[in-house]
Amino acid sequence: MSTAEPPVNTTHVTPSEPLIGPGHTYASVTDKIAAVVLTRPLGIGWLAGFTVTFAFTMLLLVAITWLFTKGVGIWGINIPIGWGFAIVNFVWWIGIGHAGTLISAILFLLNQKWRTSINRFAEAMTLFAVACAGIFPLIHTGRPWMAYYMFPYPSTMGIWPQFRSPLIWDVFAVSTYGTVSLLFWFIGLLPDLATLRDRAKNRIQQIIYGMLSMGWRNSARHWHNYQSAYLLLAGLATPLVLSVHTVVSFDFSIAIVPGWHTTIFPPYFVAGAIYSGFAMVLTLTIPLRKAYGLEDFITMRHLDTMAKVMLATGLIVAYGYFIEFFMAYYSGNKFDVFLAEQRLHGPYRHFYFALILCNILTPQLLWSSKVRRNVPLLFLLSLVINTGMWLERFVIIIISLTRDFVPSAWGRYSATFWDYATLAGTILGLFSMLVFLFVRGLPAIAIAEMRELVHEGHARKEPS
Amino acid sequence: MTEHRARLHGVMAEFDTPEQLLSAARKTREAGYKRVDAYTPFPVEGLAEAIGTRRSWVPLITLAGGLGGGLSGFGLQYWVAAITYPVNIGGRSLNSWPAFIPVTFELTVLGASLFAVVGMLALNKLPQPYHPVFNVDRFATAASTDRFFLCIEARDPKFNLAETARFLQGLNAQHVSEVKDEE
Amino acid sequence: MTDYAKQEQFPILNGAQGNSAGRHLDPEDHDAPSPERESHLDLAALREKLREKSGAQYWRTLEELADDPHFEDLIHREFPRHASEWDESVDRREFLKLMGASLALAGLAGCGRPDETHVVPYVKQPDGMVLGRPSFYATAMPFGGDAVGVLVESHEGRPTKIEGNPDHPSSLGAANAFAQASVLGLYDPDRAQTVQFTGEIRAWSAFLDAAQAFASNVKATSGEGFRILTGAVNSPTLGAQLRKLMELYPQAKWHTWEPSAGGGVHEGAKLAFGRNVNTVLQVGKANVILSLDADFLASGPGHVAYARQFARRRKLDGPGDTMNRLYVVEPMPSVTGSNADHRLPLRASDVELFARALAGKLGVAVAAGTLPADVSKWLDAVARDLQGSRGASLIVAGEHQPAAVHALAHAMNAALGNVGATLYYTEPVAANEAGNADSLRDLSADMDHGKVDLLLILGGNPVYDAPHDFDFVSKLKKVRASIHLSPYFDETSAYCQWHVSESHYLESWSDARAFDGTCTIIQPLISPLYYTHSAHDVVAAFGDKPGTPAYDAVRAYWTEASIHLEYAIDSGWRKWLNDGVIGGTKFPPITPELKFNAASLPAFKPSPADQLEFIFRPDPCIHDGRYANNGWLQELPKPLTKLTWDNAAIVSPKLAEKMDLVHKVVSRGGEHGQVRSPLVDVELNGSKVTAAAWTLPGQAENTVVLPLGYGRSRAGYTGTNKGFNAYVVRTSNTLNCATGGKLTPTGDSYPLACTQYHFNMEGRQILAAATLAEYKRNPAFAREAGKLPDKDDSLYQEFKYPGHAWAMEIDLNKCIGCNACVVACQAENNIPVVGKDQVMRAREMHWIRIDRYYKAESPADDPSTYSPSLDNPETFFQPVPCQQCENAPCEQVCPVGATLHSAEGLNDMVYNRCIGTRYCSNNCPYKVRRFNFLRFQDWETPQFKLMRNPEVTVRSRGVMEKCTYCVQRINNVRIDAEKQNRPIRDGEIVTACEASCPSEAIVFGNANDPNSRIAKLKAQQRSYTILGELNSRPRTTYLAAVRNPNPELEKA
Amino acid sequence: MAQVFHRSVNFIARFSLLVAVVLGGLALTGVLLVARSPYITNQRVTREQPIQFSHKHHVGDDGIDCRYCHTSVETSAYAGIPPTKTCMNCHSVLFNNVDYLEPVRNSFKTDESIEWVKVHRLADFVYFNHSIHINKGIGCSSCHGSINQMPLVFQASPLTMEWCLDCHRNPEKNIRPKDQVFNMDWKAPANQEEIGKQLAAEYKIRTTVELTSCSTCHR
Repeated sequence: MSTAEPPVNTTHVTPSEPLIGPGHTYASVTDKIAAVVLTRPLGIGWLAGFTVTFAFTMLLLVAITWLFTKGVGIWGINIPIGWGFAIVNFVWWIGIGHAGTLISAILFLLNQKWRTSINRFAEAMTLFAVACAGIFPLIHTGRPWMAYYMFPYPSTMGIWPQFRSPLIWDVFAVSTYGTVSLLFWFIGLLPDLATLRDRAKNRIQQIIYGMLSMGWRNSARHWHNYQSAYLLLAGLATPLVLSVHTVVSFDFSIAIVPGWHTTIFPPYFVAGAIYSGFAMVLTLTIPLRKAYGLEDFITMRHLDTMAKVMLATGLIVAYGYFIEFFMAYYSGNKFDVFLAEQRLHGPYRHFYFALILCNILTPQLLWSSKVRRNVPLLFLLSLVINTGMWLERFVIIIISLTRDFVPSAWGRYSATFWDYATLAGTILGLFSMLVFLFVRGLPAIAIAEMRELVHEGHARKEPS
Repeated sequence: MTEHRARLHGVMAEFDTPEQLLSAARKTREAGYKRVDAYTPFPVEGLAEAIGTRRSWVPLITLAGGLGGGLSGFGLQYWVAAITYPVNIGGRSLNSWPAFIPVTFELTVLGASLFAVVGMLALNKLPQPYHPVFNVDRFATAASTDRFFLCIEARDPKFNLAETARFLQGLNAQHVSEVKDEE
Repeated sequence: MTDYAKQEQFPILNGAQGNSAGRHLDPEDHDAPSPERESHLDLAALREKLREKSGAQYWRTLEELADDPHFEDLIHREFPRHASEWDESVDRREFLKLMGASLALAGLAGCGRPDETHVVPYVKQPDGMVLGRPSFYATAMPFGGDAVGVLVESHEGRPTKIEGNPDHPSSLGAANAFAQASVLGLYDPDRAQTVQFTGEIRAWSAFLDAAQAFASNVKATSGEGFRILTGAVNSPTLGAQLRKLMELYPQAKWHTWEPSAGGGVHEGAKLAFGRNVNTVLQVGKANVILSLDADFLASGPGHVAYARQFARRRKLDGPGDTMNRLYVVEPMPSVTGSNADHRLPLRASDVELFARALAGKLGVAVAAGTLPADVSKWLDAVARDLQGSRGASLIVAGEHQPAAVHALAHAMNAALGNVGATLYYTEPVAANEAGNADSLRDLSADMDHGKVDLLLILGGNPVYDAPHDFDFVSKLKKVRASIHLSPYFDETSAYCQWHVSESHYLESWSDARAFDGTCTIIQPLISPLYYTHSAHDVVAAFGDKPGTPAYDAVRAYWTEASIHLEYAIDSGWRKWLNDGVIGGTKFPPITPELKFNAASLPAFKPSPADQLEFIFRPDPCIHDGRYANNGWLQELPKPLTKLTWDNAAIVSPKLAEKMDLVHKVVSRGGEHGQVRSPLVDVELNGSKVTAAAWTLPGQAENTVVLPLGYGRSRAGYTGTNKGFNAYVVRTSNTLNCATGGKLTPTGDSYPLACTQYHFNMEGRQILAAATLAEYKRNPAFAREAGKLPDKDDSLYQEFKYPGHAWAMEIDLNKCIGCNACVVACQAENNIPVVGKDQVMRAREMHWIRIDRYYKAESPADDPSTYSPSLDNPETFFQPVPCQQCENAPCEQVCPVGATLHSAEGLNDMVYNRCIGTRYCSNNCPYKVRRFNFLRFQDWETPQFKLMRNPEVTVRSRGVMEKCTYCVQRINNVRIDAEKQNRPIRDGEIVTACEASCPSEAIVFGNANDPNSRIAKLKAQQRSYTILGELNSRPRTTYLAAVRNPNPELEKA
Repeated sequence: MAQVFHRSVNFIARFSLLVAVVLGGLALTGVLLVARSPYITNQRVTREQPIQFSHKHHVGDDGIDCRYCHTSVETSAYAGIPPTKTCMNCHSVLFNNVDYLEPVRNSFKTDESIEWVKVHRLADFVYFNHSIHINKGIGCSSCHGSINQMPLVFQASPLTMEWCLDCHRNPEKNIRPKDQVFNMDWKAPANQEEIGKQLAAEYKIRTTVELTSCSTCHR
């Protein structure tokens, strides 16, 4: 990290509190984290949780099968509301997927030590979120079995994708983002896989982790290339993560639909993405640290800092909402003005008010450090913000489409059972199931980096 | 524990702290040993330089990947839109380059990242599941936890089993052990 | 002669299957079955049946197959029932689809080995037939008191599309929605397919024998107890045949019942002239027109021709031009009323009051009641205007108005010197006098007294539509022998011993007389799909020469009739068939002496204003119920209410507010934009029916309109149990209008499928309208409202269209909103019917929709809150097809380039490339794109395969579709032109909507040709683009609507 | 033993990674090749016909003109499959008693059509029009190959969209003088390029942009 820029905010590197509980050594850190994967028996809690999430994953499969049998008509979409839950969920998931790379890349470049104990976990969450997001662009098409038309390949038709379409940009952005996150995550894992290999008790574990770690042996030469590669990836992932949600926001801002066609979207989508991403990290870490007694590594300070980040990004989002209204009236565009009024008075106003409540009003509680340090309350808040961000996408997509240019073609939207089934199938199903598998299969905290922290002496500080 | 028909890979010393290892590494270099490697459970600042590694090639490889990705990205789009099957899309001009920027950017990042990772692995000669050092039991168990190792390889011109072992002892290492390599 | 018939029959004997009828996106059933393969169809159905059965059942089914005659019937009824409407049920097909989808996902989509398909050539190809080139045959569709002359497009013997016949007076090249939709009627799988005796299949020969047996019985009593019931008979041949029958059985009686025709027309003529005469309007010659509750633009004899004449007088090439002026007095907004320059909502019963008052003003002495102040003010202005243009004015009385109004109208027209100028009289058109219920009353009385031994019902459906006070069913049971001829096995057929399935007019020989007397030979385009027969055959069965084919009957009649004509039959026949009209059959004008006498008028009894007035009107889409099973017409939004699949009790906004009958737009449970309206019990004439209420701006106070034709119990898969049956509360003496009824909300609500429930433009540049004065002041008013952005503002350089530049101009001043284009488009482009449930989910598929806007300040949402401006708002119609934008927003966002521009500026939609992201539709400002959310197309029913237009791809599930400017027509014309190395002539390419438009409101052509009609129209200052500020630069542009109000009334 | 893997695993690991990458690439190219192979395009597949009708004999040996049977090829989208009547014109007198023509006579007697097996099958959403191609100097053999040498007809060209486009982009490669259109043995002369260009101008062949517009073939 010699090459990393000097820290911006000094209160973070000379912390008032330790990033690791007192009295930890290289060994104790390693043991504690590795144990979760290697030795600790499967708890009843884990089994129960896994069973439930597995059931929901099956629900997702059923929903998708039925979808492919009958067509997208089983959803609530219609003309004019051509995009419903599918795209709402897509944007929401992609947004959540931003926290991981952000934490591991940007905070790494900014030399924020506190990222260490949550980055691995956040990256995993990113991958799972992107996996969930990736489903929707495929299944929302009318003929999913033709979706490969969206990839550039020399077909016998001699025709190619249409690169002016934001949907194609999505295809490239999301797949790139998925790939890079995976790579980043994997090389981060390399040393820890080696650790697991060395500590593995039975042969199968040895072979699996042995193969995955590719024979990593902590050589100084390895570390040398490793660090420069890691730094470069961090450098690449940073603009990437910002670009991805920018591109997703283009899906809307490139279109001419009032409420979509606005330049504020890229920044405020990115902010929103980080907002929801951190909320989701909290939603997952809080139970995790409790369940596996990792309070020593994910300390109050981590929660507190994440809460602050949420507060900050939340304010940016609020600014975005304000600007939407401001621009509508400032530009005097009658369609935008009309839409702005629709949000407040239209048939879907309650969604908009709920959105304001979840995304702007409630998070103001985070100003108080008492709230930031009240774990259950923080957990609750993270859920509220996740909901709020989902509503934001709903408001943007649905309300804008219900009443655009020609009044005779105005319509209404409401979701069907299959819409809800798909949503639940990703949240409680696929996503959660992958999380459950992850915490037992791989080290949820970057062991090597923790050892580094111990080395740099973050453990020996006493709470002030 | 070492089988017969085994060739010597080198001699390995074990230390308690990274600081000890670091100074030992420096001394070893000063003593004129060339083929030396150090092992630490986490990156230790200055160690690589101490055992005499030169600057990494990874950045250059990454740059190459990035350029390749970006150029091919824009090239593809331009070729598709303006050359192979030019069509009038909503009155937009054939080479509507502003619309081609996002994909170009994404492919740049993709190319760079892939090259960075693959390059790193290649430079580290990974995958390499088997390596002689693992034959040292203490290494295999503790190198990835809290012990720090220094290994002088037999290929080193200055290498002499007794000599080198003694030299390492002199650097107050915990243990010094031979590293055997199977034929 | 007969060989000519043969030639007509030829295509049917072996239809070509070289090309598939209707093309499918998915590689399913490629070659269309031909009538020649009918048997195959049955076998398929049979196999189907057997597959369902198992074990013992299986064998039983086989036995049935062996001997039981019912089984044949079963086979006939075996055709899939989800015929024209998409249905929910999961069946084998769905399962296969699932497999298909999963396979495809496994990436095997491309690797399926296409199974062998066959080419089945003719054995002897008919002369003059060229495979793959449609041929057109002239014929006519008999309809009510009129017949619409049509040209039928036929692909290898399969009639696929109806066009108007330019040479025919009641078409002039256009065809109304009913004619357009009649193709679907032909291929309707729900049609009765065999002769039946008490529900059992019988051979035609068996019927002939039975008929002769009856005949000999009744002959003994010289026809005593022999009764025939028909609707209005417009076929001279049939008329002659029936008269002959009457001679054969002197004691027999011929009764008439036409449920939706008002008796006032004939009675009124008798009052005025002492005899029944037929009135032919010359709308084009009138400068000032007053309609007394007459919807002469959209219904009634000659309305297509009238609409054209009317529209031609609304043509504005420049500020210098003049327009006619239309006043309408009517209880319920009609198409005509919506096009009026001044419209006065008045209760139906008060229209006579108005007529009497006006007559007084125009110098026809008659006792007049008193009118409200504002009304009489209005009336004075109208009177002055009418007198102002004596001899060039016209007063039209509505079909459903009482005799007095018609008599007064005749008198007033005479007084204004309009007779012979803007209208003339001729001999009656129909062979019989259809109107009031007297004839049916006599019949049912006789039936009741057991005087009827043999009742022959030719067409019609009295059990369903007879006035309920006749209690027709119980009386029909008293008849000894009853025979019913009808296309469907309907309510009436169920109570008759014999049912003869009636041939469609495209299947049989006949003839028909149009509103001005012109006759047309109806020639078959395809041999009957089922075992059906025409009225001619049935009547002949009772005559002295049973079994005479319709062809011979028609020939026989015209052999005599043609004596006075230009051509004798032998020289004329082919010409008549070719032209679609028989030269010289048009009635000459007659000048009946006006015997009008105020005293002879039936005394006017005003209906108390506080009482609710109920009026009965045929439904604008399914008429009196005869089209109930026609999916195209069922799904066709009614011109003003925009309702589909249902009728509703229509009330005025004020009444709705008073009784809380306003419908609500809810969104829940996935039923999008679903409209729920309160149910009301209609208690009237001692009978009761429950109906959904619907608020219609412009409806007269305290009037409730009960549209006829719905609530059928035996209409077929599509039409059964839709809406409510207004006949239930209709009695013989209140055929058109009744009072003293009660309207009570039940508290429940009912879902209605409405396609447009926002009627106000939110001040956007969508439909531009002005008065004539304003237009003269500023001819470019429409353009200035929506300025186009400067072309130089764009980053990108502009695309050039050096060749053709296809474009369309729609004149909102001519469009009357009659819906003909919507159905024409549906027929031409294989557009599926999606059914009520899907329409409620806002998934209707029409490529061209007709938007209806009111000039009314009102909430943006549906008319749920009352505002006085809704009492009589100005109404405008705007047809909206794809705008074919040059800077198409839809194209830029399509990820696969499935929608893009052709070199001639068409916004192409490539179905086989489309993956269905629906992004294009989201980004379409005009929302003209339609998506196949489910598999809407019916690919099983063989009849529909025959019906489809082979020139247009049949879209599969999951693809977007939209108006293509009928690119198939463009291409075919272009290919012909290029083969002759000549440019395409202006007007050579005619889109389906343009062709069917009665008012010539739609013009299509090459905007690059400065001499083309389209270029000239676009040059007009009135021409503007919808939402021009978006810079999408549509090729479809509009000519702003201009109304011509009476300045005198303007000031008020 | 602390060593988890044998040293040979080093090679195996690296090699298998390499193989995985290579195989992936091969599979991809494979799919693209198969899509163009006769297996998918159905080229050169002769199909069993109810009557073993030989174009080689009728066209090659007897020299019957295409249009004698395919009557509507110049006027309609469909070239037209001859009705049985056309066969009987000759075969009522020639070979009027050979067994293998029984199906023809039978069809003529019973008025039951002969069901030929389709050889050239375009997707249903492709609207190919024979007449315009014939009228603009595209010869039969350009697409159908040398029919006059086919005992049983098979599909000579791939009939893929890129194949169609190839000619729509530069028609001059295939345009011939109108009198050569039905000549099965026509070979492009050396100077076809410029001849083609002249003919294209003469026949008023539309521009490439027009010929490659989607709605030219798809509706």
